[in-house]
Amino acid sequence: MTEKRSHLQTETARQSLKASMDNIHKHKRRKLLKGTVAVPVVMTLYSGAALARTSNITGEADSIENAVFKDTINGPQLLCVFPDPMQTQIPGGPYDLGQFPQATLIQEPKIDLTASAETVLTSKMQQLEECHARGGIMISAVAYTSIMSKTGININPTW
Amino acid sequence: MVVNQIPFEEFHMLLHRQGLRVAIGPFNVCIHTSYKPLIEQLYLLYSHYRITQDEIAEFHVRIVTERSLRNPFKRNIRFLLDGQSPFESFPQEQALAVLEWGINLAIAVRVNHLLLLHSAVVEKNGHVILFPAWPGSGKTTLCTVLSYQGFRLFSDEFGLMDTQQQLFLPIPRLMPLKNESIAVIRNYLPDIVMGRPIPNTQKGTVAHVRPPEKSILLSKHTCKARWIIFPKWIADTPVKIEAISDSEAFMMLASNAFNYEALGATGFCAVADLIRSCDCFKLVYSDFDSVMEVLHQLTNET
Amino acid sequence: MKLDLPPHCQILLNGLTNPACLTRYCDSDWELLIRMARRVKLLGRLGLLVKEYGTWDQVPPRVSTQLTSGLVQVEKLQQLNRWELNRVLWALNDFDTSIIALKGIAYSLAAIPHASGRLSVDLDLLVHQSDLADIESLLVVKGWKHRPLSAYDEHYYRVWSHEIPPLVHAERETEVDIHHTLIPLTNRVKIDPKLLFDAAIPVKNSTIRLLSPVDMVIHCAVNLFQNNELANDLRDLLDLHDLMVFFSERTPDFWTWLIDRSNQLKLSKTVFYGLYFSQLIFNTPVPGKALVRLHARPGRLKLWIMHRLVPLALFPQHPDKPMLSASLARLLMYLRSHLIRMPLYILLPHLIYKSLRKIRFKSRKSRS
Amino acid sequence: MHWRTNHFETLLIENWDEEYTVFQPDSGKTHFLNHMSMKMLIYLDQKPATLEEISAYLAVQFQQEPDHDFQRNIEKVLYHFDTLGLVKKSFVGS
Repeated sequence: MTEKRSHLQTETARQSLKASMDNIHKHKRRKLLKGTVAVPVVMTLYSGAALARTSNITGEADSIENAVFKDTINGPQLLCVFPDPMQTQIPGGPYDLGQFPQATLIQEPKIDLTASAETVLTSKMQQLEECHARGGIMISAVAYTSIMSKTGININPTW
Repeated sequence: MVVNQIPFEEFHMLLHRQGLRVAIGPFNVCIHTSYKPLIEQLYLLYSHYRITQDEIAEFHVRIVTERSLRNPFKRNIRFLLDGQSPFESFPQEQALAVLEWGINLAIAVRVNHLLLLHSAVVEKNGHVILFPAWPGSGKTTLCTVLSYQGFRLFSDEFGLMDTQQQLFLPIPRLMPLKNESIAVIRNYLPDIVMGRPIPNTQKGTVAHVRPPEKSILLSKHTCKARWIIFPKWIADTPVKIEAISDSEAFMMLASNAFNYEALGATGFCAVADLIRSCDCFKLVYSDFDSVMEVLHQLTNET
Repeated sequence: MKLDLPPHCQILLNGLTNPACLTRYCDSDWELLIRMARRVKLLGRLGLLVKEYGTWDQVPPRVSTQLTSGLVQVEKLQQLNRWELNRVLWALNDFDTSIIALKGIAYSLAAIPHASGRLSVDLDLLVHQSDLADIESLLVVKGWKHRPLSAYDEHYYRVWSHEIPPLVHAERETEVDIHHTLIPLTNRVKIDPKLLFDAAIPVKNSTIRLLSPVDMVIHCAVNLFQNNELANDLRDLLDLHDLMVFFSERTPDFWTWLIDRSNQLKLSKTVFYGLYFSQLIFNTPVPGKALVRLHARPGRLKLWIMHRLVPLALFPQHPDKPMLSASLARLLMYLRSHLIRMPLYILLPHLIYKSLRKIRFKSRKSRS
Repeated sequence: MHWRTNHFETLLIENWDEEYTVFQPDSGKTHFLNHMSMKMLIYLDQKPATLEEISAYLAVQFQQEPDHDFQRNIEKVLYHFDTLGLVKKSFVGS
């Protein structure tokens, strides 16, 4: 990394942090669920060895940054979850994923982490489009831990 | 007495005969092995640990060599916990990785007198920051950098919390870097001591970083938590830190724990207390300099 | 005949039967005691004993943290067991049947002393064979699933076993083992479950039932000396001791009833072993004339052999220095348990299948 | 048919600005509830209620149309609560 770029990043960092800090004090209490007061939601937490299952109601992640990507040998792949086709959906979520939600990893286009941030973001958005085209949604990590073993794709414990 | 205060021959004898007992955070681990390449690696990487031959050890582990079932000319190694083998055998080059992995497993499945969060933990200005595990967080890499740049290492893996006193206990262990992060850290921190890279493990190539001596020396100094940060490494993105809601932080923290459910109401109340006493953030980053900047500002602000 | 135990076993036995002696334990005794108690699922029990005896504060800190961990684990597993039973009864609420709770959960419901320190992993239930299919399908509809089984295992359970393949609810982790009798069908010895249901006792404020005290004791002995392989089963012998001490103190004619029932069910030899080893190892106050009244007892040579082998199998091996004699005892007990469980024409293919599968599993693992 | 809570008094409830984390000692589970599902439990704890009663109450509280879809969502959550052991069916008064 060149010194100039490093300096620039630090500047950005400062501004970003300042913005974040202001944000924190203004919006300290945001919510886990956004725009879903119109339905009752219950999610059950599974942790430890049993790691996650249950909860069938979830919303699409609010941004691509919060979506779950699995690291594979072919680079990160978006976890694309399919809501239960038998359920009627409320536009904008939350979605009922039904009793046995299905999920898949989106493989194309490949995400090259050594490419520029913009390229990576573009590839991620393309994976998301592909997921939407197949009728799926991206979900946040919280929702993920809560449906995990029903999808048959598990996070490897990191040890 | 610390490992590097005894000669290699004595260290070798301890591991080979009665078992070497070392204090790793609040636990004593008794290690037996006669496998020379592992002994050499441990002499280097465990050099700052205190030897506790006369104390009770909570964990008794062994690395033994055996003939491979499929190839009788090849030797494998096996990890034993109290004489029991929790996993299959591995190629002998992986001995260190298997030993470290085995000790983590033993801690994760046996310890219930503390809340065990799955989190990297470092201390600054008398308070700890938790970096809970999170897919793609790169917590070990980040933790390695922080612990050699002015933060005190508690752990890259375990947030050990005494739920009654709401205190975190340091447990500085070797930090296993994976794949690309090995070269990244070599470049960023050229002076640190790292074990030989071990290729073809279940997690790809792994190399173990020796924890800073000072962190081990101070491993009896417990602290309260002040910040909980869910990190995520995304290539080439500018650093961004963002507050998250308490309910979200609660759910993410509790689901990133080894024994949250085993502790029942105690775990629930401990996590609630923790969320109430901490500021909770999401952090997106790509380079260490700017993360460091952000964290210094955060920890000095209040 | 006297009990002759190696020193490490004596450390465990003294710790479990005489908490007073723990105050004299040195660090290395404690360390060994903890490791062995954990091995035979008695760490929580040990923790409970130390608490009850009031010497918790005198225990070395590195020991009390481990005892606490053991107690937390036991408490969690018992809570999971209670909840699983609650949910099973909820799922079967509209179905008119009678269900008997067995083993760990039954000991808690019967308020047997020290039951709260018992490590119980699975939920064991006994149902009428005629209701089995309905119960199984009702549970499957409400979210319980069978673990994936090979065709052989499925066949083994369905045709020869005394229980159906285990069920686990999709959102929980406790295994539910549903039995329709107490002894595998391949066994020469049979039990008529109707006799057990007729004598069963209701539990206050619940639809669940318990075996009568003597049947509970007999089941415990049957499980240990007919169904299990005895290796590291010291906890189960301690269960038997606890049950007999508790019931004999509360029921004056307990021993007479126990012997009569054992004779009636044609299980007197199995019960003999239960009484004999519980008395030998834990000093259970079994009246001398009780043993004599059992219709079937092992011959002198057989008893001498069992006397040598059973304790070696029940107690854990020294974690650092396993003894060859104990390994041999375990192997013999393993073969014995299979020989009494099934005739040779089933047993031989069964053991061959199991060892082949083990080898295949190992080589598959080492390849991946 | 009426619904009522099951051991509501044993629950440990943390309120995070109208989102809730709830510990249920019977099951050992931790649940996340939003404002509306918590209101459901509180309402059912005061007295057993039918699906129609609870739907009508929630529709008013949250300014929703008490139409068929709304009621169906409430019903789904009631059945989900039932499997979790948070509520149970009650035949009082019916």
